[in-house]
Amino acid sequence: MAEVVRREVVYALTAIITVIMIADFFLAIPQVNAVAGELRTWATIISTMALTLGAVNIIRVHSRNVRKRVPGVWYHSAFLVFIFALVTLLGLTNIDNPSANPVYKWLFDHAYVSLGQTWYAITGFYIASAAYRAFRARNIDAALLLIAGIFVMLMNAPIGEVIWAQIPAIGRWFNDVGQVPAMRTFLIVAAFGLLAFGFRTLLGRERGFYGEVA
Amino acid sequence: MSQETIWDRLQRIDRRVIYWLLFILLILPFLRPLGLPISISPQSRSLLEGLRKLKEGDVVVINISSGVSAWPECLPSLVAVSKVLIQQKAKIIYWTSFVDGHMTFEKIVEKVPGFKGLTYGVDYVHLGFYTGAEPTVAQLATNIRAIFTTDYKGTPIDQLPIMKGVNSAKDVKMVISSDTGDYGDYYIRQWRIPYGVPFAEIGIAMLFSNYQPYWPEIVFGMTGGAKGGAELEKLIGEPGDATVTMDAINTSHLLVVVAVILANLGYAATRRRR
Amino acid sequence: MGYPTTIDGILGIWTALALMLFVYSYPLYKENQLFRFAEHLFIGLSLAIAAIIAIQTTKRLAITPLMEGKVYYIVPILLGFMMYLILHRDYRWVSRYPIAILVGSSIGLGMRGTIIPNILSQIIATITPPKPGADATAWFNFVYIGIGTILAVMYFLLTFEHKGPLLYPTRLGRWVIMIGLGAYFGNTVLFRMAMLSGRAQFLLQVLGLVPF
Amino acid sequence: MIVAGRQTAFVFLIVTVALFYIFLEMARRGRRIPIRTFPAIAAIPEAIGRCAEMGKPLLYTSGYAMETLSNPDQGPQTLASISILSHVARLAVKAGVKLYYFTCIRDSLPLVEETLRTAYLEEGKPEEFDPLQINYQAGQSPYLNAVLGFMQRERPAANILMGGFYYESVVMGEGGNTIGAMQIAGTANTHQMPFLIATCDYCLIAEELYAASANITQDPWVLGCLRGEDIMKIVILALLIVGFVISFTGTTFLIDVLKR
Repeated sequence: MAEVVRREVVYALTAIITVIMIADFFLAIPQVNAVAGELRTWATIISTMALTLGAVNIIRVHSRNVRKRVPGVWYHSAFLVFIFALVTLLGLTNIDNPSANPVYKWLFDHAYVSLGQTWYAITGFYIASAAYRAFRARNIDAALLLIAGIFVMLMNAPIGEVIWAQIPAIGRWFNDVGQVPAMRTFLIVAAFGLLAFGFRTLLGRERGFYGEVA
Repeated sequence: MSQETIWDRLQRIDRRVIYWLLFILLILPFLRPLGLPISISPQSRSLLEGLRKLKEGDVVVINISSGVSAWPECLPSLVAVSKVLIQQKAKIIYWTSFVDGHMTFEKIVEKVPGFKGLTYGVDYVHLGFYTGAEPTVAQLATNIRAIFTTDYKGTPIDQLPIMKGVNSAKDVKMVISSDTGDYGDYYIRQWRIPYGVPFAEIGIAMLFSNYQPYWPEIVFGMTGGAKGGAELEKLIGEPGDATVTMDAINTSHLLVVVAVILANLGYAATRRRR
Repeated sequence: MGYPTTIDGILGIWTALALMLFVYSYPLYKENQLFRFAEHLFIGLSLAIAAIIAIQTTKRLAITPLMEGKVYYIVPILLGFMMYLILHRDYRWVSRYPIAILVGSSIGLGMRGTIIPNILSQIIATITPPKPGADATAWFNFVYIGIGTILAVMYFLLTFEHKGPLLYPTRLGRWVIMIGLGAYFGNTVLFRMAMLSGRAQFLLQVLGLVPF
Repeated sequence: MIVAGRQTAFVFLIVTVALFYIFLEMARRGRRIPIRTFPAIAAIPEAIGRCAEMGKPLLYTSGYAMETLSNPDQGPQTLASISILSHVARLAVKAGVKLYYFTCIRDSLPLVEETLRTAYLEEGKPEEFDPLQINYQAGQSPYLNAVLGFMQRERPAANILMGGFYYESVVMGEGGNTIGAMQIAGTANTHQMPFLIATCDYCLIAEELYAASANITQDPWVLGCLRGEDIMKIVILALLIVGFVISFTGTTFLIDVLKR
């Protein structure tokens, strides 16, 4: 019995909710629309409450580093847990408007914004060095990719027009027309991938979500 | 050791040399701007035309699904679009799926002088944060009050005049989304298609390719990152941050293009020798 | 927003600059303790803002309505807490119920939503000819996109061997896909370099060489 | 009955799901569903041969993939990568090549260890499996550093980068290039495909990753769906070709049906 409750009932519940959502779209039945709407609100509540699940997991990993005094790592982890606790407490002083707290606001206006933008841009370095040391036209595929890429890059940079007057027109062709067949095909293929994945989930075959692997 | 050509030596330049070269090349244009003209793409032009069709009192939703970390790419488009919407006297509802979205909203209000003559809660409002991916976006289309019971400061939603009579996609004239990820797809699948709400994408440049197949039938207008922002700034005649960024793009792009060409000439030379 | 005048403002931008240099000390020099410090500070701050906003939103989204009469909201709230049992090996199965609601609604909305915009509309857009009186380039582009899409979709036939009649069309199809990925690559470089330009500008702004 | 403007979509959904079910049943009853050969998979023996010849290890990694199996877009890519890992591991053990697996996805570790242990068992060398061949690092940066460090120290002759990659693909692709390794990649993340194609010798793109993995696992569910998807792609090809040809005559009959 326990096994059924733990597996089969869950897959049945997933399938029923999936069918309700599909019926809500194709059939104009008010009761179905109401149930689907309520389920979507519940999904939002569950997702919102689960937001700190990631935080709990990461804090657990770093707390273990501190407990075990993992060399070279534990003091960074201790600092992370300390910052998390301090800033969360600062925010809780005024939950409706946390940035009313000057220290909280200062930390986010300066440390968080700078670190976020710095981190997000770090790939620019890697692209520049990879462009020089790794992007090779080793076959026709890579050659076509690099040629189209260079024209789009020179179209995006205002200096492209200075190098050769035709560059913006060619670069724009790649952007407006050249890439459409490929991107359109990726949309179609991804759509079928999603339908297949949904079909297998409907019949309880895709179990990656539930933490147990097929 | 076979006779080492110039190409082989060039191949072994240390990575850090390229990183330093890039960072220096990024700094120079800010000190001595080139001021080269920016070409306008048809996608940005169609976005502006769509915005100009809005009439006074039309309710427009701006979805902020890009973080503080993407400001150099996404903030200029958000600022330019907000300026045009204020000129059209539209009512603007901001909401965000990023935990730091309120900082983006406050930055937009700071950078758009037009907000000074308007009243928060009557002409524009920020309803705050939501999460939950496609189910939440779909529920917003049918019942906004199920997801937002207050604005981002905690004021109950029914005390906001702008929200009177506005509770679903049927009451919204247009959705404009600034994305770094998938939320634009959710608005296309749950707002644009079922309810026909005009949709525009003003996210990072990378997403320009993802949404190009939808243009113009499903996505009426698009801007691609900082370049799109600079185009909008030029179209509305108010140069801003993106215009400065685009001026600095030249040197970094030249470095990448020259690097690829140089490396491949070397590769072709060594391959012919082998 | 000009150059800050208050103490905390000046201290703020110099802290921001220091943290930026700590992070870029990794690619520009090598991995070091300052880089690790900045990395852990950023993770700590990110988790804190997520926790604060999560608590704030849960209060507004579920707790307040519950207090004001929506008693049945106790069910989704309980389901929300059940999610945390995924951390406990013995009670992990309990978290499958709230996950079922998330997965069921996401899959259902995805399956129903993807067909029109990602399949039907793409077909319609590909077979809609240019308006009468359109110039030659419009027709050339229409033919390129039409034939290109047909070849690229052919390339993604996965249970048919790409030989015989399929050999050349699928090879052309892969080339068409490579052109598309090339444009994608070009736009990605613009995205990353614009971000990095923003950082270079910030360095100059803090040093006072460029206005804020 | 069906809401206007969504009727053709409804027919599409029903036909697609029906095809999935038909081919699933056929696959379950043992009917073989062939998957086309992919140059990237066909090159794996060559890559392993190169490792054996040069006496160097093989590096296999499945990307950042949001550090969890439960992500609906990245989880399936990691699982597909691990299926391909079982094929690669078996060939590696047979050729006496040492395979090192790098990951930052904690909840995939049990499956990875089980996959490698089975591969060694089936090749009759269970004692050769060493759990240290699996290198787990929490976080994207530590994971990336571990892979780059391994590349510099051990200089593997071949790298296999299959799975849900994010920006680390550029750095790993470049790292592999500079040590002259043969590289085979595969991902369904569109944003990383250009970088893997430009830096690696072979690359599986989009659905090919799932098809290659299904060909190895012979999972009837995935094979059935792939066949159903292909039939629908043929239907779409027919619609595209017919629609394209009649578009020159100006009739919009097909467009109107698709819009119904």
